Amino acid sequence: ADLTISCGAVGAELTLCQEGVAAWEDKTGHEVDIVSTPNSSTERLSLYQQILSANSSDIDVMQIDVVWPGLLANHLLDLNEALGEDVADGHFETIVTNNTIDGRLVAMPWFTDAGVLYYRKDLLEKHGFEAPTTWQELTETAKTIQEAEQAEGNDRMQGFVFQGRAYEGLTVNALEWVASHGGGNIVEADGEISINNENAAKALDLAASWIGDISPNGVLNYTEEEARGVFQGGNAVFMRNWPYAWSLAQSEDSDVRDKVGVVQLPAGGEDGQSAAGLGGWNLAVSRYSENPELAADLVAYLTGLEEQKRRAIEASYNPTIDALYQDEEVLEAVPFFGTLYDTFTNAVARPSAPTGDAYGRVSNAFFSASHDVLSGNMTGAEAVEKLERDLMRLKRRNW
Amino acid sequence: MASVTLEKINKVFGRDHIIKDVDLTIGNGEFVVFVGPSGCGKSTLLRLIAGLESITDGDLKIGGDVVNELPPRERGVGMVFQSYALYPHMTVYENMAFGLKLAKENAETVDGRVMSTARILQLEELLHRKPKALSGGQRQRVAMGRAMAREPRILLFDEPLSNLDASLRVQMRNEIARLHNRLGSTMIYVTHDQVEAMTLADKIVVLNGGHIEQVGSPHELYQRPATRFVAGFMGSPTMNFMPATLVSSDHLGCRINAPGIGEMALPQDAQHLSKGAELTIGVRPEHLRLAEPSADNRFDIVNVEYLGNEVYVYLDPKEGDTLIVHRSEAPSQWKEGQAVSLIPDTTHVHVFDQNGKALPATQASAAA
Amino acid sequence: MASVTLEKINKVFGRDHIIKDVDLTIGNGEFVVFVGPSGCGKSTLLRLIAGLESITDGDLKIGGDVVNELPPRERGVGMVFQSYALYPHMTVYENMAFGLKLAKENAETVDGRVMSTARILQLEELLHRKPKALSGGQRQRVAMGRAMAREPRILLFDEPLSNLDASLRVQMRNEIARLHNRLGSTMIYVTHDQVEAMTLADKIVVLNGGHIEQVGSPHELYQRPATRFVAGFMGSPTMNFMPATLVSSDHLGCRINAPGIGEMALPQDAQHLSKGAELTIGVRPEHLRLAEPSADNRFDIVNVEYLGNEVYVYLDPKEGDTLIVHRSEAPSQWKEGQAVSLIPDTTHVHVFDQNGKALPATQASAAA
Amino acid sequence: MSTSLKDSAPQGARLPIRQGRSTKVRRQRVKAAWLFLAPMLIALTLVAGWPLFRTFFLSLTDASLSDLDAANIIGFENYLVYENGLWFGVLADHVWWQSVWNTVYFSIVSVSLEVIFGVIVALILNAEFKGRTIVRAAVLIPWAIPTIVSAQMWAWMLNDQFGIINHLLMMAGIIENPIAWTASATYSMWAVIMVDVWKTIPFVALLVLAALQMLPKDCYEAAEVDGIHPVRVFFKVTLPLITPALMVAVIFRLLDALRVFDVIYVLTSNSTSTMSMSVYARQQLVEFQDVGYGSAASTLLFLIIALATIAYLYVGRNKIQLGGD
Amino acid sequence: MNQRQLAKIAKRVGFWALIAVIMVYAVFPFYYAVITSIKPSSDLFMVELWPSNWNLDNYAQIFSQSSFVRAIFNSIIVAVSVVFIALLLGITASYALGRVRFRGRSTIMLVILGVSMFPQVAVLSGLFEVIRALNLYNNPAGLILSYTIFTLPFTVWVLTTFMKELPMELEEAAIMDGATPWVTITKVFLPLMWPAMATTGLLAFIAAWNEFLFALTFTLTDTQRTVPVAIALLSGGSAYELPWGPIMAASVVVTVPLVVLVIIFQRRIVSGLTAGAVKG
Ligand SMILES: Nc1ncnc2c1ncn2[C@@H]1O[C@H](COP(=O)(O)OP(=O)(O)OP(=O)(O)O)[C@@H](O)[C@H]1O
Ligand SMILES: Nc1ncnc2c1ncn2[C@@H]1O[C@H](COP(=O)(O)OP(=O)(O)OP(=O)(O)O)[C@@H](O)[C@H]1O
Ligand SMILES: [Mg+2]
Ligand SMILES: [Mg+2]
Repeated sequence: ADLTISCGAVGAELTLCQEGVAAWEDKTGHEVDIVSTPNSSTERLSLYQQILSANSSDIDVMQIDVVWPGLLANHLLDLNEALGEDVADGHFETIVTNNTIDGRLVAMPWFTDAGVLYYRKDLLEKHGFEAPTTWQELTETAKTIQEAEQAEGNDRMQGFVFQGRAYEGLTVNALEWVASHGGGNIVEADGEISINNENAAKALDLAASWIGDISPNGVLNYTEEEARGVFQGGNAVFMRNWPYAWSLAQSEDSDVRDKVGVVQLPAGGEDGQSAAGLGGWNLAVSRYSENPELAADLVAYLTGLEEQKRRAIEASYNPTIDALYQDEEVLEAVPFFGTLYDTFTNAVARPSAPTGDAYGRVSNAFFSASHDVLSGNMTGAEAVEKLERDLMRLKRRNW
Repeated sequence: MASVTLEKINKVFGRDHIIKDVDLTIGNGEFVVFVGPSGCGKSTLLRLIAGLESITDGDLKIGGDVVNELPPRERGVGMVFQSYALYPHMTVYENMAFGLKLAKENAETVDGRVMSTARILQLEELLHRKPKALSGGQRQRVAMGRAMAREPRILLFDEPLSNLDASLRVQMRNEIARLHNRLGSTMIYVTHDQVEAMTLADKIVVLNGGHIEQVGSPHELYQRPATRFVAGFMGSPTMNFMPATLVSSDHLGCRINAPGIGEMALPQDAQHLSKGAELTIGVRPEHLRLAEPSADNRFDIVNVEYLGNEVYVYLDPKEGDTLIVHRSEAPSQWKEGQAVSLIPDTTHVHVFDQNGKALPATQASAAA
Repeated sequence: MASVTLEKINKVFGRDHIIKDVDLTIGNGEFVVFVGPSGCGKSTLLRLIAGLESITDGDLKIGGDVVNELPPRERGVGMVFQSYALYPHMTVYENMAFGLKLAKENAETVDGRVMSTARILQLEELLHRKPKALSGGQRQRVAMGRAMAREPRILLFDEPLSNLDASLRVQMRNEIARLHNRLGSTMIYVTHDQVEAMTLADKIVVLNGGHIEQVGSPHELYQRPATRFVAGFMGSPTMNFMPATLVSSDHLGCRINAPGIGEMALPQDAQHLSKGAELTIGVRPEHLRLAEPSADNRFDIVNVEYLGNEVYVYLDPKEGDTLIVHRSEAPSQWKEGQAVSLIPDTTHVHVFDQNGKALPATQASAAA
Repeated sequence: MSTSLKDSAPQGARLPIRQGRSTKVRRQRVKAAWLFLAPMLIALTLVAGWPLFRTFFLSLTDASLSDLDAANIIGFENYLVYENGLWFGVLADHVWWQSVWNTVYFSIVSVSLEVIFGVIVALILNAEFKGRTIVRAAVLIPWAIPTIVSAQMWAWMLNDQFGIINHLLMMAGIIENPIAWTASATYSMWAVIMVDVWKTIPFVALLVLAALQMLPKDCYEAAEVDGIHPVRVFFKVTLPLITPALMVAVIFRLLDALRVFDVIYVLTSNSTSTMSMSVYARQQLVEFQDVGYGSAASTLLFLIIALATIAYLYVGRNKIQLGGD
Repeated sequence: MNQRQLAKIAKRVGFWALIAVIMVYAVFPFYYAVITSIKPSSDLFMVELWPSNWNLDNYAQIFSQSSFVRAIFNSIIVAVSVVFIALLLGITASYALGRVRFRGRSTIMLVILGVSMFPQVAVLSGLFEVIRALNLYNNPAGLILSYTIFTLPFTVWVLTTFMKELPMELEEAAIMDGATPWVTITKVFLPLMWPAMATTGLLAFIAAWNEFLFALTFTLTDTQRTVPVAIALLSGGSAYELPWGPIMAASVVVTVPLVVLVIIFQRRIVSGLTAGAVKG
């Protein structure tokens, strides 16, 4: 084959990718192999790195996470060079910035993701609440409903579930809390460490107060699926999760089918604003590809408007092109794309671009500190102070 | 009470019927020796008594209780294995001390017993060696020491002296006899050594192909073997057998014709046999006299074996293929190649019928 | 050529010096028997010859070539292990055929040899059994068969018959002798059985504590033991030793006084010893005559052992603690508790000096 | 008579002991031995030589996964360096020390438990009973399931909300409220240990079983006749005789335990309360891209294991002779 | 007598109870996996010991993927070859290490062990380079080669230990019969080492069968992958969704060959192989 692409490990995603690739093959007459990669993103990353650091051309086009461009930049082709300066025009600004390392566009945005808040419409209605707009409101609502439900004999009812395990997911969750409280972005775009502030501490303290109260202790080891498990089992009032949970919660055999609402994540206090963690995937071309032009062309095609529209309609993948959020066909298929448009465009990116190679450490330090606060080992203030020190140490060799 | 009773004991290995209807009573404190050809089931019988093999059929009683189901541990037996079965990781000392129940015996008793056993067996200098670094005979003595140190009420010995030199063997034999006197325990002993069997046993059991041929005192077995098998088995060199025919018989005895030797008048009762019946006569080497050859009694000496204190003279029988042996004090006048005549001592001739059963003495001569 | 020569062979295990300066020449086709007390190094010596142990010091030659460096495979040696060492996963047949197959003999030869060896050893019915299902004696025979089937030019036997019954032992002994005649191979044989040693050997080597005490023909060793050790070791029951003192000596012989027995005139040459020197006299049981007791020659009979064809009478010596044995044909007139006098046959009395060396006969009597 | 029949205790002048004199026979044997070893050594060198050397080497550089070629040799800075009034390097990282402690704790506890239960299971599998085949196969199942799957399975079963374990415990009335096994610092290490023990008992059991099966039968008969209680027989005969095999099982379990990764990673991810040295090394190598630093951590891990192994072999030198006999 | 019988019965009951406990402990998680694999995905979050609804959809799903079937095939090839190589090299090496005395033996034992002392992640990239250099990337042969890094030390050590236990006399008998070391190994030791061989073989097989990290890194395309990777690559409908049902179904499926293997090979783990070999 002329090219090898690694895209979408997961079922529907893989099918979509295959279709897209097939279309390109028809169009250009080239042949493309599709290899599947592990679902776990760390495993996928290390696999890529393994191959890339061997300067191997085994994979030409790879699907990379929004936090990876910084890490992989050295091995990736500058797409601006290959496809022209304007290739990323029309894509979400945040993502394009995220993917631009040292002035090189190393990956094309493909689809995006952002944290949203799921709630139980039925329960909120029953107990006379509206969907919360601040975390404080969420806390109270959750507590009231949880207690009331438990009193009614629904022992297992929990107020709020999220991703509390010490892993990348917690970085996103905690960043959402901090950012929504105006606590900054951990490390700002210019490389400045900003985490040691009151708001950040407050946000973490608030989250810590949930544990054992409105959230089960086990949430400290939850990832997306455990949280969804609880929520979809009808045992939680609120859940922070990615949009993927929507279609599953709405599936035919779901316990909470048609009882679920989705809103943007709450804001931190009256003067805070909602902040959704940015997720999503991009397509990049390996520098060691034997057919870089061809590969770039494939990337351009797959991330193009046509293809993104198809994906949005067929499988509700969030496009990264502004225009598609006004597209009638798209909105018809996925109504909440319209309502949550702001959420997607304003999603906060994790500080992977400024920290580059060190992002892993930064994220690790951050989720560890957050986890410490959640498990009650530290107060928010202590944690952010220590975190700042740790980050300074990490910054020793400059990001 | 440590009497041992075997009642119609049978043992089958797969398709091989190894022990066949063995009935035997061994009194408390008796010293019984099992003898028999290689593979006749001696070890198997010991292992059945020890409880190491399950009894296929029949009852085994120890002190009156049926113990078929009792594990070896609870039978109160000690055993010297034919294959030694030493604990490879323990020193000689530990091997011997292991069986002494530490809970009951205090350390001093254990030490005392082990040391005295070691002294008896001349193992004192080897106490700290592992079996691997011992010679065959030394291992065998350790195996013996292990069983002896425990002083159980029943002791089973499976060819315990086979790898020892003659003089050590004599000493060990005496030690075993002394131990038997001191402990008064029941002992069952397997050996291939005639001397051991004859000197140690209160009672000898001759086994053949899994069944008992004869039980009796050493004297009895040697003097009055009940079957040709026993006659041939006891005594070394072995008894000479020659074919013969019955000439006549009455209540006082019989006349028998052994081809090549001549007619003999014997005190055996052969009245139930018809004239001309085919018999076998048996004469021990020491009951054969050699003389100058005659025309109809002439045998060739094919081999003369010198044993230091005695000489075996082998003669070529004219019928059959087993050599005839004559035994006499050394030095001997006979040389290989010479011809001689054979003169049996008729008071010591055994007669066997075609089934190998010995003909009994007549009433008259028995009374004499 | 398969002569074997040992030149100052030494073997040290760790700190134990097991074989000490052994010098020995074994001619091609000779049958040599090693005897000696348990643990004296017989097996070790065989293993050195086989190449299973490395020689610490000295040279081993086979057919004139030094083979210290040769692996066992290339020495052309077969060995019957004291511990059998059968291949447990192979049947009796396979055990015996293994070496032949390795020697690339064709299938027919293999089969023929195995079958004929099995016949000789009476193993035919067991050919398809595994060693686990064999009796001790049967295993031993398989071990023998394995070495014999290969018909090597040197055959080493380590107590190959110890677990066989008397009559089988006699047969096997004869078979070994026959094999020796047929193959003409050199055979080295370890045994504890006096009869085997005496009957099979061209030459007997008496080992003691790792060194050679004496080498000679069976007759020589029995009649003219060079040391007290050899005298005591050869012959069963063993020679009687009694203390004595030298009374006088000249070139024709000497006079010796044995307390409790009296003065004796002996043909030994004791001229190099001073009067009053302490000696030991040795008399074999068959060279002792018993008579009515006298005042200064009176011994108590403490035990009479009946062995079928002969009787051992044990006497309490007044000095020393080893019983004196008298041996005679059965039946015996002597009873336990009787007192007797001891009359040695002075033509068969051995005299040893304090170092245990036998005094030689005087020139005069030697010439006689 | 008896005086002359003493065992031939060597007396007299001792020969100068020339042990290990290299005869040709021995040399040939040794040559054969090396010939037999060669394929294995070649295979191992081929496979392991370069990777191990490379790890050593990289630990002395500042290599980063994103650009290995740009590595500079920086000496022992990855291990320990004093800079700007602060200590840097693996040895100055409290997380590293935490992971060392976690690993050691984990290894000692889980290997001990595995050995005890493994031996018990092996003894049972060694007994003759109907259906032994099935039980043998069943017992091996935990080892047979890929770790990545079984660890996830346990994560699932240990889940506080919909895990079967809490469900059963609550049904049995042992606990009131569901326990967050893998989340709480108190339980998570024990959860990890439990899963690891569950998974590796078969390994120990199988090895011990093989050892049990190769024991000489006859000395058991001797023990039985000697009237020795089975428990005593086990401790005095069986245990000493299977010790070599057991020691090997323990060594390899120890090596694996000290390098434990999957179980901890899947069950509790990067949580520092259970982080092991391998997880730490992997985090540095893969997640943090710092190949130099990660290699340093790996090398330290290697050194710690090597020390532990040597100490272990030293302590047990009477039981397991390194090739001695 | 009565008391004795009672004690006997109690012993038997205790014994079987112990077996039951062990069985439950060992098999329960597997049982749970089976349950999970036949549950419809909606019931996944329901805690139950017995599935209220069940179907075989998950099995149908995994078997419909040709890549999964292919992966099983690859795994078999890889594991069998690994076991074969490990045992072959292991048995020869263990003869040298276990039965011949020479200098440097303990050093070699330690060096062999040393190979197993590095964390897998650390050797991963070095090994990756070796594999690429040998041109074995994305090729089961590369896996076979790389698996020797953990199977060989283990096999060599275990076999050496067991080799040492065999009676010296047997080897000597073989030597006297004129056997070369190779013949001694194959004809005399091998048959007696079956329990050890079966055990190490099984353990090596399972280790190779279940290995994940190398398999993931050294293969790329579906046609070359092994089972654990295939399972890990099984995926749900979207990024965060774990396809529990299919994963469990696949795990059950891949465990079955191992169980069969155990049932076959455990026959080889029999006692008393050396009985009757030597006296003393
Ligand atoms: N590996 C060893 N280490 C130390 N000493 C040993 C070793 N092997 C044998 N010995 C000792 O060497 C001496 C000679 O042993 P060997 O086996 O040659 O005796 P043997 O004459 O065959 O005795 P037996 O008639 O009892 O078989 C014995 O005292 C024995 O204890
Ligand atoms: N496990 C077994 N399976 C089948 N046959 C067996 C088994 N064990 C022993 N035998 C056979 O049983 C018979 C008796 O064996 P046993 O060991 O009792 O003989 P033995 O009288 O002690 O002989 P030996 O004097 O040679 O030791 C032998 O023929 C032997 O081959
Ligand atoms: Mg026997
Ligand atoms: Mg010996």
